[in-house]
Amino acid sequence: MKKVYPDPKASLEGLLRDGMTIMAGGFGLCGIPDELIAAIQASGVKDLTVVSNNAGIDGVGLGKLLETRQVKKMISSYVGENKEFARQFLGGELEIEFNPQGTLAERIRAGGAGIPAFYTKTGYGTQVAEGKETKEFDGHHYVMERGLFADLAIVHAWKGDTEGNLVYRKTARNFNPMMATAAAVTVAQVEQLVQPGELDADHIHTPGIFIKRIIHVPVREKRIEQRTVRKRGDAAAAAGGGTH
Amino acid sequence: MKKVYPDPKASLEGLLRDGMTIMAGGFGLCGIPDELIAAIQASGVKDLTVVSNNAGIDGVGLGKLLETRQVKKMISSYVGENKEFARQFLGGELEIEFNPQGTLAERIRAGGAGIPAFYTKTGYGTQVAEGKETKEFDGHHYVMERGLFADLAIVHAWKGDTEGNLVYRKTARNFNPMMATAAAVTVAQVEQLVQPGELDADHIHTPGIFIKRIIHVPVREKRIEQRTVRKRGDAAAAAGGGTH
Amino acid sequence: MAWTREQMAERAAKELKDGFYVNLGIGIPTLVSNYIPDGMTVQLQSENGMLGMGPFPYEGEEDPDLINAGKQTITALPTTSYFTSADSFGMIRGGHINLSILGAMQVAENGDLANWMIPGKMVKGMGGAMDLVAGVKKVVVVMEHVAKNKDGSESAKLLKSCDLPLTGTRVVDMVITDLGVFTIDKEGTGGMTLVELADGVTEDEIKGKTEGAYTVALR
Amino acid sequence: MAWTREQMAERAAKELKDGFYVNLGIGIPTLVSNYIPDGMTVQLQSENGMLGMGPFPYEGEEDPDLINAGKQTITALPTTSYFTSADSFGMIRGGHINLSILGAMQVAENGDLANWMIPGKMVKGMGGAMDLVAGVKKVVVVMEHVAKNKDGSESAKLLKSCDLPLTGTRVVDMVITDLGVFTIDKEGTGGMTLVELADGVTEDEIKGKTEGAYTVALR
Repeated sequence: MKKVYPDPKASLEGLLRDGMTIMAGGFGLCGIPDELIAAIQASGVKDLTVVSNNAGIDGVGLGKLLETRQVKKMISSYVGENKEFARQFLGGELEIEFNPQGTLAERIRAGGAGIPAFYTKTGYGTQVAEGKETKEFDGHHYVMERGLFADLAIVHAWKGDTEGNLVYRKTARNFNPMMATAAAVTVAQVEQLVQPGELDADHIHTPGIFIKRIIHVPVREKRIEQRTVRKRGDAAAAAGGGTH
Repeated sequence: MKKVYPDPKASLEGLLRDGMTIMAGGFGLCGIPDELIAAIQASGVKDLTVVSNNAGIDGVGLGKLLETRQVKKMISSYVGENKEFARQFLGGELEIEFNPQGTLAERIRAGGAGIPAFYTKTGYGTQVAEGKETKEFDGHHYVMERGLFADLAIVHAWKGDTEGNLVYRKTARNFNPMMATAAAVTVAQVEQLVQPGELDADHIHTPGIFIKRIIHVPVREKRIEQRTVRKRGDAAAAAGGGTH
Repeated sequence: MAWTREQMAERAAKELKDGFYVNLGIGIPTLVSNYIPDGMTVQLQSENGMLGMGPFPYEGEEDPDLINAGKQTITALPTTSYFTSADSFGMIRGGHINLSILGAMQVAENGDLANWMIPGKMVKGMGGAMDLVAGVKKVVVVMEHVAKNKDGSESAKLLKSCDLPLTGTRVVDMVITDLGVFTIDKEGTGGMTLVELADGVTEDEIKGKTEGAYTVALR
Repeated sequence: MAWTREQMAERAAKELKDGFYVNLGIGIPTLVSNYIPDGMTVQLQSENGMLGMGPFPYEGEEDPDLINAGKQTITALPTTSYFTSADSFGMIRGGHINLSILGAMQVAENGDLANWMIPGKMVKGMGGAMDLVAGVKKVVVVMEHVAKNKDGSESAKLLKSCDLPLTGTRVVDMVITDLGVFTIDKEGTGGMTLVELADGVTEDEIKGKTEGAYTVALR
């Protein structure tokens, strides 16, 4: 079983069809499988439902698929950074299902772990709970959320071996490991492709069982969405927060 | 906030009371917090409900607490290796709630992750589902299982830093990481206690937020339950399987 | 006279305790990290998968793989750990984070919170806000006491009930505005209580700018 | 004449395919790993948190931190990864394991399986068996065709319906006994089919030792 493919296009061969559901890892532009997204764009496949925390920025990440109008529906938690997205959404060309970020992450994990539904406090009593079953446990109210499972997941990792074992780097991990488990086929792009045995078995984030195809992507400049810095000599400098 | 305590007894000070629920990590004798169990035994606390995949063997691991009859009830998936357990159980002195191993693991994870209940196919149509709600999703039947949360969790890790970040070794990981998240207070015993920064941040299995107290336990001979070996020169040798 | 953004952040910092794990929202809440008292250890969680957030990087040392939930470049600390988004929200929903400090559009006297959408405007999404307010043990809102409308008029933000879509029901424990501090008995029947006035602010000024009912128990 | 334990394991090994991820139960199923064809890559999962199980260690090289689900000392391979019990059963329940081979006390013609308890005897627990049969894509049972009772009589194990407490309902795809091989249409209405006879075994012998209904379609 050879899992290694020569390039993004080859790694998606036979996997794409109109109307399918695709999960794409990443948070903002951090840890996104940009080369695989580009190959999906080039394929021309359309009417996609895309599950991803964000929708990229104009021309970068999932912004690419929005430009070419290949996306019919997004399932996301925050899509604030994309003008083309706003234009299509306000024009009624694009459907969006907002999920609270933790609910989205858990729905994906559940889908990959054979759990069809779970209960969460998140969103109880809000628009998010409309039309969903609710249930009381020990005096508290919860919303039932369903597991998510896709036809295809595309993920980005720092290192991978030819068996498909993956290791992610810093906050580029984010949604990638859950998505890798929650699709009929998962394709991974890795910055460093190594041989089995080169990764420490105690520190593999995604076991190879979840990865059907893997490609090595050349190192390129990674995009930064919000470049925040401090000057040398600054004593106090706030650590940034956020809820996107 | 000092998390490091000098010894097992000190690390449990003020945490033990009769009738409480304790989660204890480990699979068989692999990765069990044996020193913390010994300290619980010495404390004399009784009527415990203990959540643990197994019940140790006679005089080792949870077998210690069974010898002294400190356990009222076990929540486990397999308890086959303990004569004292069998004696007390058959004599009606000990209550046992059997959970399928995956259901047990997921109930603990759910408890730690704020999920009061989830659905699983496991056990549908069997004794395990009796008295539990069931539900159909997409034509398949599932059983609703509840999250588990304990008063105290005791875990064993390979390395830990003074912030409480933990790294486990090989199959000694097992139930320890979920249990660390699923109790009001978690106490960890580690074979190597290091300073913050000595563990690779990408490879911490349990973030320090989950660990309230930590102790360094001296290296000692770890017990092996089933010593299986092959002779040098053996060409074929079966890898063992099992469903315990 | 009223508190500045910095003073509101400084006031919010008084809710920190040694050993706390804290999640800070965008805006004024972010500034709170500047007011952590010396000798107090507080670990900042970033819901995109990091515990132990450090300050912004020095110029030229930005790492695209190391960002916070506001997508800003940040740094790590010796205590830092990284994890998945699922584990991150397990931590949040499971009640392991001691304190969440975040902004709001509206807060109701029963603790209801609205801070994610305005009907008719482009909706960007709730991000992790709904999970944070549902899961974190103590939720502190930091916001201006009133909203300034385009026509120059002012609208109350501390209301009897929110008219904007909710982020969570009965989730807010404390509201810190530029005019003062309120506590909310979100799980009981104690309602909202004015407990502090900002420098030079009178009870009357607050009364005129607050729609929600509250009792006064200055301390 | 009938198949030996080794022949049953060898027959079960024919269900392996290149690239499969497989979970093997205790007993005869464990022996299947001796019959993986050369050039075929099969990764063995151990539900206590390991993928890529190697053979038993050489004497003196046992590692107490490295055991399989039968609590036996084993070794790792270059492809090995370790994970938590929750992740391990996520893998199992989520349908990512291609094949589970395990033993049984009884199998019914509709695919029901009983292999974890006998009322009145000491119950040790189901371990991971219920999760495996519920979650793994293909479930193959390897067992003796009949049970030998203490009084020397024999009891059928392939039944109309199991009388022992179930491990799972409609979960078994194939049964390999010392006498032959049956397939079961567990999700449809096709019932049980006898598809192979062990060396020297006749249809009549199987007929006499099988209580469950089956059609014959030898191949």
